[in-house]
Amino acid sequence: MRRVLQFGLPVALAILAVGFYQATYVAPTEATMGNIQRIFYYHVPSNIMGLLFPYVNLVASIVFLATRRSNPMRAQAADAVALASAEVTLVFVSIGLVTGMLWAKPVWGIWWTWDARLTSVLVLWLIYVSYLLLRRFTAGGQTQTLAAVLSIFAAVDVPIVYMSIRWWRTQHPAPVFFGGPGTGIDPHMMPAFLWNIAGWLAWGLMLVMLRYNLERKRQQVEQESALRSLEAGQEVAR
Amino acid sequence: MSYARIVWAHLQKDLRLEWRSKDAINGMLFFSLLVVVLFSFAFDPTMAVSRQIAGGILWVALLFASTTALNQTWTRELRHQVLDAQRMAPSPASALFLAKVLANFLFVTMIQVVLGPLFIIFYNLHALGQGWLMALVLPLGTLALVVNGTFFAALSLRTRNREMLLPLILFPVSIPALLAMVQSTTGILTGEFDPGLWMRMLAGYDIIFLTLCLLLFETILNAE
Amino acid sequence: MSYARIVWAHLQKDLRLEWRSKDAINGMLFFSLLVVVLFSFAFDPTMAVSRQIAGGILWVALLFASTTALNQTWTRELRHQVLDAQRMAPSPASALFLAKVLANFLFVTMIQVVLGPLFIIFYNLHALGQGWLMALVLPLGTLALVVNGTFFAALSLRTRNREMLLPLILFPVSIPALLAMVQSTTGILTGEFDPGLWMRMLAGYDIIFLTLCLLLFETILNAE
Amino acid sequence: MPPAANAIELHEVSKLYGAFAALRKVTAEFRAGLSYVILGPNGAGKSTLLRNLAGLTRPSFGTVTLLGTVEIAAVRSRIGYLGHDSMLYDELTALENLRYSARLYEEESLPAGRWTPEQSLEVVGLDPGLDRPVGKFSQGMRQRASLARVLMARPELLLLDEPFSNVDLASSAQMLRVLNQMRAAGNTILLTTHQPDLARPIADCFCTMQEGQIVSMEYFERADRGAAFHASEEPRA
Amino acid sequence: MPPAANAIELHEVSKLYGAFAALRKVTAEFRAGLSYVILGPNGAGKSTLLRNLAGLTRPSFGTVTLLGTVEIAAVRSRIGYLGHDSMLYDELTALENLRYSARLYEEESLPAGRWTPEQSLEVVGLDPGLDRPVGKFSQGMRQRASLARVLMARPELLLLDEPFSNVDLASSAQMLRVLNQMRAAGNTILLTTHQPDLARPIADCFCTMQEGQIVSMEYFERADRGAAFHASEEPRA
Ligand code: HEM
Ligand SMILES: Nc1ncnc2c1ncn2[C@@H]1O[C@H](COP(=O)(O)OP(=O)(O)OP(=O)(O)O)[C@@H](O)[C@H]1O
Ligand SMILES: Nc1ncnc2c1ncn2[C@@H]1O[C@H](COP(=O)(O)OP(=O)(O)OP(=O)(O)O)[C@@H](O)[C@H]1O
Ligand SMILES: [Mg+2]
Ligand SMILES: [Mg+2]
Repeated sequence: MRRVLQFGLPVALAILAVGFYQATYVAPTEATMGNIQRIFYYHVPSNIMGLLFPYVNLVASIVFLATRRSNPMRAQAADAVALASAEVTLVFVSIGLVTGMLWAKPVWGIWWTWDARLTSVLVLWLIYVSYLLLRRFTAGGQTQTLAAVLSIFAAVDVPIVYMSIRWWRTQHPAPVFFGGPGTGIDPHMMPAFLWNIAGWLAWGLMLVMLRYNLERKRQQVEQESALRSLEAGQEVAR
Repeated sequence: MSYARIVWAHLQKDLRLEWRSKDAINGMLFFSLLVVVLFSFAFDPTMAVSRQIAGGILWVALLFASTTALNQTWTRELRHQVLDAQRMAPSPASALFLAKVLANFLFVTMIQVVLGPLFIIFYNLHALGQGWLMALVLPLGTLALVVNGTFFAALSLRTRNREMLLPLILFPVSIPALLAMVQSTTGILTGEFDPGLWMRMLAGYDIIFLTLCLLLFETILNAE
Repeated sequence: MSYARIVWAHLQKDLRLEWRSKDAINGMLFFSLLVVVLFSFAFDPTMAVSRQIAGGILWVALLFASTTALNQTWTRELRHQVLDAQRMAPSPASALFLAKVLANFLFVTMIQVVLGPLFIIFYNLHALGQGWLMALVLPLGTLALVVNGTFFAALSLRTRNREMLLPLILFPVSIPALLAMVQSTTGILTGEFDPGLWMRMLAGYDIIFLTLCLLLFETILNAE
Repeated sequence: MPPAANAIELHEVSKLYGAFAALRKVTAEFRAGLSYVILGPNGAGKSTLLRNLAGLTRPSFGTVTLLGTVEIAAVRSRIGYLGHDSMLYDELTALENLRYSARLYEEESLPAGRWTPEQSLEVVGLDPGLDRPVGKFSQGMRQRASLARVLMARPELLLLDEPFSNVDLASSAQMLRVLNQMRAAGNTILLTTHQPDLARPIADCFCTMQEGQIVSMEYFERADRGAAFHASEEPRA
Repeated sequence: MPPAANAIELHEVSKLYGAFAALRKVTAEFRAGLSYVILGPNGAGKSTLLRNLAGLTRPSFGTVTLLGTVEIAAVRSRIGYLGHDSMLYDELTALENLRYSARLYEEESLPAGRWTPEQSLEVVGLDPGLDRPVGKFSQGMRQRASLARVLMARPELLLLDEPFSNVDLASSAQMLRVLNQMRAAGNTILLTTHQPDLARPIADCFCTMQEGQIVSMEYFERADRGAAFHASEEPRA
């Protein structure tokens, strides 16, 4: 794990640097929007990551619920993954929201509109904030279980949000990729986009790992101090 | 059926307790009245647009009312550690949940029965769409609110600041339901679009979340 | 002054209890955000009339927020019969009431500070009247809500049977305050009429009811 | 200060709950400076009696004269009442609870020798530094914290409803020592209990209730009655 | 039915609250059909031990084997737990509370000889016809109603946390008689108390806790151990 981080972190940063170079100097300027369109290379990858990591969180939560009695050690690890991926999700979704709003102001003339995509992203953000708040509000052994349950609710809810607001007014660009014939981006933009996707993915994974390690450390320290207090006697100074 | 009998036992107990204390009903009534009147001051109900916002007002009033009730719903089990007795009973935990949902559903419906006519009078409403559909939308919407609300109230039961936590986790998850409720009500009142799609969505939401809650309730009840 | 010190002791205790669950502030921030988002779902802010209903919506949102605070305010004193200790303490009962009002006022104001700007952004508001007057209307209105709400909560605390009546009694009493709050806000936002009269009325209402509540609190606290 | 002859006088005091009489025409006198142990079966009306004396409920009929006045509200600060429940905030530590309570009694004409919150906790055998909210105390610890709150103001009249329940034997003995000192200092004590043997060392009178009435008041001579006055002035451990 | 040799086995059971250890590596065995009286100072961990046995909290480390299984949830209906609090609804009468509880235990494979709510109330000396919500009971009456709820299902394993606190002497004696019958019928009883003398008549073992550990288990021979089996079959008064 340590090795992966020592090696992976520089690599992720390097890819991001290449992506930055590509996006700023190599990719062509978009015809109608001009340079502001370059935000695309950050906006879309972080939004994609923001939609990816919730699944990591969901899987980890289910693993936690399934193993919390039978295999507490694995459950603890799963919970650490769940926490890490939730926080990273929030980071990406926040970046997506902010870059989107920065883009929207010059292009649409407003910061915000109640558009299908924007709304569903906002709800995703709200749900993960509530997830983290729940984790902070609860104490003791129940935190992990309750959070895992909420995570399942979130996973069920997000597709519903997504569907429901399809029938709502919309302003956000339609899908560019896999949208059928006539869609897609200028092939010259592709390298910059791919570099950025790769870079953000690598960075996201590194973040999750770092956070995971930190959480595992905390669990370990907790465990050790518990064992110490068992040995030392009942009244133990913290 | 034995499961049904246990649900009935729980429900009967809840109704009896509410009848003896009238905690929930009271608070709900007060605040929903406040909301209706507040809005008729805020917004001249004789205007033509009133129809467009009436859906929103109605559901906000109900959300309001039910949060008050929902916060009460488990508090009663916490007093004197009755909840521990519930956790030790061999009857299925989901029956307890189902009964609470039913009880809350009844309370909120009761409020609706008071609120509805008032609302119609104050706003001088008569639906331009198919008014009778409201008789479907109201229970469906109430159920959506109450199912999730009861579940999350139980979830936040043993946490610090439980009253605060409830809306924080309930509202984000309930947004699709709220959206569907408001939209179908508006559709019915204005007659401008067909509420059918939204209503089906509401029904789907109810079914999915009721199932989910019933499945997961045991887990959160015994989460330590 | 000794009275002030006792009020401060009560207030400090309430704040500390609230603070114990440290994340209260975070929670409140998030709660305000949620309320605004929910209201945007319920009432499409892009509508042209939104300025006219914004006054009402703002106050409903606040009412919403303060219910959370008010509902809990006395429950805490009931647990473990702490209220009996309060009743036996030689310090004046009205100090207890005043401190509770202040604590609730603080919480609701805190919410307002967050809610206000969000509201302005989401509803794209800019006052056509004298915007700074809102800095007077908001606290005056909040005080009216909180004074009556706290008193009402205390009243329903110890009376059991007449309970159904209480909301119905207090409710009409609150109507003038509601009217004044909403009207002065609308006056300020639309610039169509002068909010001065309404504001003076609100101030008068605050003074009268605060006095009344302070005088009567001892009675209801010791009502048996 | 020579205490008034009677700390409490009850004249035909009855308390009705609906058609049920929890107290039935109780007429009695409790002398100042003595300690009374009230015994009796469950539901006899012991708690009801104490709550009426504390002014928390009012008798349906009859008059209660307390510390020379019928206006109980006027002498509130001189009465200490310990109920069934802890009367403490679960979220605060014992010390915070006591500090808060102390401030409500400030500026009142209380005896100069009253205890600080810290002293008071030490008196009942709790560590004032314990950084744990009362909600997480064990049953007996809570009971002791509760008693500390009541003792803090060193009230002239102590009304204690089952102070020893759930308290371990060592701590009960400690509490008894404190109560004995208070008694010796001239304070009046009324306490209910179901453990007469435990309370015997400080009792001047066993008062038995049954079905809402006081059926017997059995005073007995105590060797230490005079001596205790002086013993109490010694510093505590 | 010959009971399993051990009703409860604890293996290195610890319970931590933060850095504070309420139970520390408790290893012990409780034999089926005996009654254990758990003693110890306030905060020793008695209540924590019982809550862990009842499955209401889970130990931080170690395993609890109950009635032959580690899955406590599976044997829930065979365990009766009486906590510090009444576990009853204040607004309902005792009978209503018990009837409700009985319905939750319906259809379960409970011993055929279980009591009806009315019988159960009579066993603890409460009038089943009493038309008064539990919230208005006296402390001791509430405690008895609470015990009645637990006894109703005649659970194999009884975990009682200070059942005698606030109960008058006559009723304690009555409760002891009932418990003795249950014990004689082969049920296992664990109870905590601060009144060892009171509990002595039914104790097979005094188990002392201190600072989160069981420091002694003192079994003693009882003359009635065999005889009780038969005595219990007699009708009650
Ligand atoms: C706060 C405002 C915005 C938010 C929350 C937002 C959110 C998103 C999301 C969630 C995606 C989806 C990525 C995927 O599904 O693969 C996306 C993609 C995209 N966004 Fe935005 N966006 C915002 C504003 C904008 C603006 C103002 C523009 C440009 C006018 C824009 C242009 C795009 C484009 C071109 C894509 C790629 C389309 C696709 O392949 O799906 N976005 N955005
Ligand atoms: N609010 C009330 N309404 C109706 N009856 C009540 C109320 N409070 C107490 N009682 C009844 O009054 C009687 C006396 O109660 P009280 O609490 O004084 O008894 P007690 O002597 O303290 O008993 P214990 O030893 O069990 O504490 C009981 O029968 C009780 O049920
Ligand atoms: N939730 C909790 N958090 C922190 N500490 C706790 C918690 N519950 C109990 N404790 C602590 O654990 C210790 C043991 O408590 P427990 O209630 O088991 O004691 P006990 O032996 O039953 O005492 P008593 O005779 O007073 O009832 C106490 O010091 C208590 O403060
Ligand atoms: Mg009593
Ligand atoms: Mg205990």
